[in-house]
Amino acid sequence: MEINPILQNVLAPPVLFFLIGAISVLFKSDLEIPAPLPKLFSLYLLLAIGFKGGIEIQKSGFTDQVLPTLGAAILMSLVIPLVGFLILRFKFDVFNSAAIAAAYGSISAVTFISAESFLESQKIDFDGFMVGALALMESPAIIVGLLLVKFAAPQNRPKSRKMHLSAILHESFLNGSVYLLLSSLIVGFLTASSNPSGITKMEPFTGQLFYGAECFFLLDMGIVAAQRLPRLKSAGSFLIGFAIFMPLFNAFIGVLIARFLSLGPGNALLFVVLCASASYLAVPAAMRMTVPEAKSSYYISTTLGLTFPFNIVLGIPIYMSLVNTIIPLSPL
Amino acid sequence: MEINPILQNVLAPPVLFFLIGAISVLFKSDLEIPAPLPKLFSLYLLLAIGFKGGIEIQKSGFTDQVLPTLGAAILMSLVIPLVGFLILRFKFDVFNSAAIAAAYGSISAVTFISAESFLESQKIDFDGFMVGALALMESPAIIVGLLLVKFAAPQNRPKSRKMHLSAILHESFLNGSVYLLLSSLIVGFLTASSNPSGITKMEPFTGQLFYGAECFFLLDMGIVAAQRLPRLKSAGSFLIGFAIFMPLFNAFIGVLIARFLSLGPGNALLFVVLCASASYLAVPAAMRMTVPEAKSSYYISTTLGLTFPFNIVLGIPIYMSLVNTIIPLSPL
Amino acid sequence: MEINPILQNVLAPPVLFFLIGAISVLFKSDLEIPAPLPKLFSLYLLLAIGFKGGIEIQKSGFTDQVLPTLGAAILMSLVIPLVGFLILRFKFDVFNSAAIAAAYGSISAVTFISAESFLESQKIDFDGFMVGALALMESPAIIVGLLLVKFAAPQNRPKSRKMHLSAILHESFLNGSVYLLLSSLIVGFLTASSNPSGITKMEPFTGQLFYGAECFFLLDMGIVAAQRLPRLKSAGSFLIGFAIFMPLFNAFIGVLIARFLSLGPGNALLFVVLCASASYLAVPAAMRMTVPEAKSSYYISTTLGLTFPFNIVLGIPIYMSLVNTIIPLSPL
Amino acid sequence: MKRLDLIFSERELDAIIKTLEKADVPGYTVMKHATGRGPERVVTEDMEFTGFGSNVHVIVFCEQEIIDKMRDNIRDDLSYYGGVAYISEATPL
Amino acid sequence: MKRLDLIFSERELDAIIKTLEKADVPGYTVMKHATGRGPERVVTEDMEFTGFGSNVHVIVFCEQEIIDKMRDNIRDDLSYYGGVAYISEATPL
Amino acid sequence: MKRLDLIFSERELDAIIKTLEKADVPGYTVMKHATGRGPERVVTEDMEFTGFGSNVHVIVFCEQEIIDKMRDNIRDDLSYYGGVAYISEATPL
Ligand SMILES: Nc1ncnc2c1ncn2[C@@H]1O[C@H](COP(=O)(O)O)[C@@H](O)[C@H]1O
Ligand SMILES: Nc1ncnc2c1ncn2[C@@H]1O[C@H](COP(=O)(O)O)[C@@H](O)[C@H]1O
Ligand SMILES: Nc1ncnc2c1ncn2[C@@H]1O[C@H](COP(=O)(O)O)[C@@H](O)[C@H]1O
Ligand code: NA
Ligand code: NA
Ligand code: NA
Repeated sequence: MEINPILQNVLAPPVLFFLIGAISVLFKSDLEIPAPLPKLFSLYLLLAIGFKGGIEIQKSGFTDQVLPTLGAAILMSLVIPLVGFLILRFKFDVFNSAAIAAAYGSISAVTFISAESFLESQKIDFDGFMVGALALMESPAIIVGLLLVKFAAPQNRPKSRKMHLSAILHESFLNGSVYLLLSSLIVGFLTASSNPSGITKMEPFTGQLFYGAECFFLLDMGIVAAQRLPRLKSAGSFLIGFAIFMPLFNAFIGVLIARFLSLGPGNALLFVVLCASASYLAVPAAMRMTVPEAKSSYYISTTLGLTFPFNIVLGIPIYMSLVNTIIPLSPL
Repeated sequence: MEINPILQNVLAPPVLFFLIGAISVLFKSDLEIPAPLPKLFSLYLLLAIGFKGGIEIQKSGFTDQVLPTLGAAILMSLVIPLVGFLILRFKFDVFNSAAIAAAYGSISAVTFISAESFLESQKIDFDGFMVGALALMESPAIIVGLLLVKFAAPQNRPKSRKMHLSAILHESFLNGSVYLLLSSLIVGFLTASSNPSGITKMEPFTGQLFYGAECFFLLDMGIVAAQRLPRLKSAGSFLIGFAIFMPLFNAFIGVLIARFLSLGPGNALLFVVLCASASYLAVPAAMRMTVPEAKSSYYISTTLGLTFPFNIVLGIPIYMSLVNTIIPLSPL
Repeated sequence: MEINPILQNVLAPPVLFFLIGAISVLFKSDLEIPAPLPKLFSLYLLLAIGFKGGIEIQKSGFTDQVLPTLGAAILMSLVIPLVGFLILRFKFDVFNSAAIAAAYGSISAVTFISAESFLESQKIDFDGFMVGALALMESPAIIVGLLLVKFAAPQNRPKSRKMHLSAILHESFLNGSVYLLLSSLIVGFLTASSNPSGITKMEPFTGQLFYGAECFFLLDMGIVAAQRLPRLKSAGSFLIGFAIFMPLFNAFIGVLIARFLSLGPGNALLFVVLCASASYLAVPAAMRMTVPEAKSSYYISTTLGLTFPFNIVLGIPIYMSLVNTIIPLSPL
Repeated sequence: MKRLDLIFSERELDAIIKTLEKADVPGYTVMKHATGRGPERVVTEDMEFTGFGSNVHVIVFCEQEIIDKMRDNIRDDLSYYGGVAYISEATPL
Repeated sequence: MKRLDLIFSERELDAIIKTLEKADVPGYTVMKHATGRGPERVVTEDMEFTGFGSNVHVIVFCEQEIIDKMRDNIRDDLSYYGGVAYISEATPL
Repeated sequence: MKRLDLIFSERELDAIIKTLEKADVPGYTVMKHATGRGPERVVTEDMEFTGFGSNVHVIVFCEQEIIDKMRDNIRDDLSYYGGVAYISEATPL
């Protein structure tokens, strides 16, 4: 147990498969996971995360810690896009700034489950209701991003596409991946309350298979991330810096809040990872629909090509040591 | 255990995922399970149903009840299309009437496994050989439908396409889904008789995974069914009525036969569900090949958009209470 | 245990599903496993074989038998293509001879796992390090094939495509399936050495699911093989004979080497099967890239349409009895 | 040279390919998973899992004479199951 | 007869089909999973799993008048999300 | 404007795209998973899982000069691995 935690994180199958995927691109192997197979694993992971989270929430009930944590999660997903927007406006127009900022306010479910796997390998406890925080942080960031466009954008956008509140809410909550996660959470909750035998029967699919499916998906994510990386060059060093600095900054704020909420180390890490991760599923899809003026290569390449690998490989153990350092400090 | 059985059926994961899929269409979410992923789950379910059924048949052997039940199943799949045809002829031409009637004479494997799941949650026993009934009811209905076209259709169909008996048999038994179900059943049977260790090794795939895969597939079925529903408008109220009335009618006949055969409540429910369900796999594929004159939206939209959801959500618990009411009555 | 071993091999689920697939083509069923689903199972099998092999190698360590066996495996994958090339040159040009010969020097992972399944059903032990032999035999045969083209081919190939050593090595080691197998082996090895809990968590995916996924994939392979068979006619009887004779010849050489190495019957069978099997994944892909002058229908149809089914259905039990006959003979 | 575009039900693919081969086309290309609407039917992707199949789009670059040879057979096939066929001009690169 | 080729983001498919239907096209064909590059954006297959979608290629065989009817609407749709539209000659087989 | 249709092995896609980019095409569209038969080979879907790949169909709308610029390079690529290239007329909508 004395190995360097970064090394230990890297030597877990999910991260190794991620690296294998990335290296295959580096070496120009023709390894490829053709569409729509990645979609299959992505749908599966969202369904399983939601379902298991719903069960956990039903089991643990709404303890003292649940509501403040969920509240803080929502708060962070509202504040991060605002901060990010202000930073990005130094270099980018309203459209691009809002789209990128929204991505960093939202979350990456796969980063979250990588953190869970890390905690399990370190034998550190965490609570199932953190999936609730995950689910609640997807939509607010989208809403903030779209409101920023609505109010800060020049007034000459094509009329036919004026952004109505209803459209904003639609994109935020009915986006395929948000919807699947939220509704699977509800299914898990309902199953746990009224049909416990259903849980046992789902377990091989949503439980036992999960780790392997995560590895397979991360193999693809490694390929995709490495393919994206070169495109970052066109984005310039400002954005590259942002893609590393912003997660670290968000993680730092996150760990302070976790301390304020007296979260245990497991929950604290998950909270920090939610703050630090950036969305490459729900937000890009929503932004492409509603803010076509933003360059998709900016918000996709940063989140997928840089922030995601950074978090998976280095970020999680760094955040863990941040948590271990700051949480036990004498009270503020 | 005192909850309303309809509610309890609805609160099981498969039905909940079905509803989630349907609601996503209602709310215009862009949740989508791209082709050919639904095909993967459909192939998997047929393979697993057949394999497990073959094992069960080998294990239970041909008891007294088996042959009469299988005979009654075949009989129903011959009679239902004839009755359906006579009813449908009031409104539709020979081609459409035959195609729709054949769909209702045949069965839906997913409705069947939903009924099995329902029985398991109610802790009611049933026998593995009922899968044999499932397998045997697919083809005869197709044969009857095609014979109806052959003999009742106006004599001016294009010559090159005259329907030969061989073509009819081909469509009935070598249709992809019929073939896979039947042959997996044989594989299961052979494995159980000569290679029992093979059963154990298949169990995680065909057994443990089954319930979760069923849920995933039903999520897609919910989407598809809800997308189909609006197209039913063009079909008119006669056909809409038929899509609800016919299953109920078939279920009623089915329960009488089940009583006559002295089936236990579990087997009785499965028998009734086979009678009441309608095919959206084998029959539409066969009809499109051989009866292009029939409007596919008629036979697909009714079975998939109305009869299937009706059976899954309301039908099964209704049929259960029908079984519970009628079977215990004093002898006929 | 007194049943004919060929029959017993045929009555195992993987072989039965293979036959079902083949029969579906014979009977012109429209059963079809659409792309990219076969790719999903093919990727999965390579990943799982590699991962489990890596674990086994780490566990068993490098015992006395390991290095000689691996060395003999590499030797065979270098020699077989040379022998094959000499035979094929009687009838074919350099390009076709080299491409076909390379395929027979390389291996078929699915044939290998079928042999493992056969051994398990016969309760015969074998060692995990044989997967190492599998992994090591893929690339050398490709290298030999390409070198044969480089040196034996007429000197008027288009200049722009001259074959450089770097291109040859690239195709041999970075070909998608070779790369995935090798890198999964490394992941398995690393996981076993530094993260044993990762093995337990992967087990449901790479272990329990394996047999069922193998069956599903073999169903597709049956379809593909049977579709290929008729195309062999154009290849002529020389090539058809080669596709049966070459595996038998290689198996015979293989069993002599296995005896020389004093391999136990399980390892011996696996070694023989590696020699006797021919590649339809890595080699065809590499040859198409680098030797477009060769007719792909030659090297694909023979390996996939004839050698593969022959090995799966008849070859494995034949090789087993060869092993049982020759290995126990008094020392050479 | 001409370019022939055929769009029709996947179910008819084997028949059409036979017709093409009989007319000795120099080659053809098939794109599956096409969906669409014609005068008679809507074909959607969700029917694929039912075994119902979707449409295929077949492209043939060939001389006018070859098209003339196979015109009747193709029309026949398309008249039964539906589908469209259009010809346009094309020049080899 | 004319052949109209439209290539644009999958996200706009419903809007374009509405436009086509309003102009009473006799039919249309949709091919999904197209990727490519335009003046503004690269669209690659790996974005599909993100829900981002790829391009669709829509083919319509119809009379010139129908094209005239829907020209403005299609241009509108394409100007917002990007995409291209070209017309060529086609003769029914 | 012209429309250029290229159909060739997926394996050559990167090379062809490089050629297109070098000639400064305004854009292009790629459709994968095409199968077919040419003078040399049959390409079927079942080869996809072997890593063998199938065909791609690339469409480029561009001016004649651009086509002239890249003609030789494309012919070169296609002559080695096979494939076809045809030009036809197209008018922007
Ligand atoms: N005018 C058209 N333009 C483009 N595609 C068409 C047209 N008409 C029919 N199609 C295609 O041909 C298929 C068969 O049409 P149908 O003849 O109605 O069965 C449709 O599903 C469309 O994909
Ligand atoms: N000149 C062109 N030729 C062929 N396809 C094009 C061309 N320009 C754009 N496209 C296609 O249209 C899509 C949208 O382009 P854009 O307008 O840049 O968003 C691209 O992804 C390409 O698939
Ligand atoms: N005359 C043709 N018309 C349409 N597609 C063709 C034609 N010739 C070849 N092709 C396509 O080009 C691919 C490569 O052909 P080949 O040059 O034989 O390797 C084939 O698989 C077909 O998809
Ligand atoms: Na975040
Ligand atoms: Na029925
Ligand atoms: Na070999």
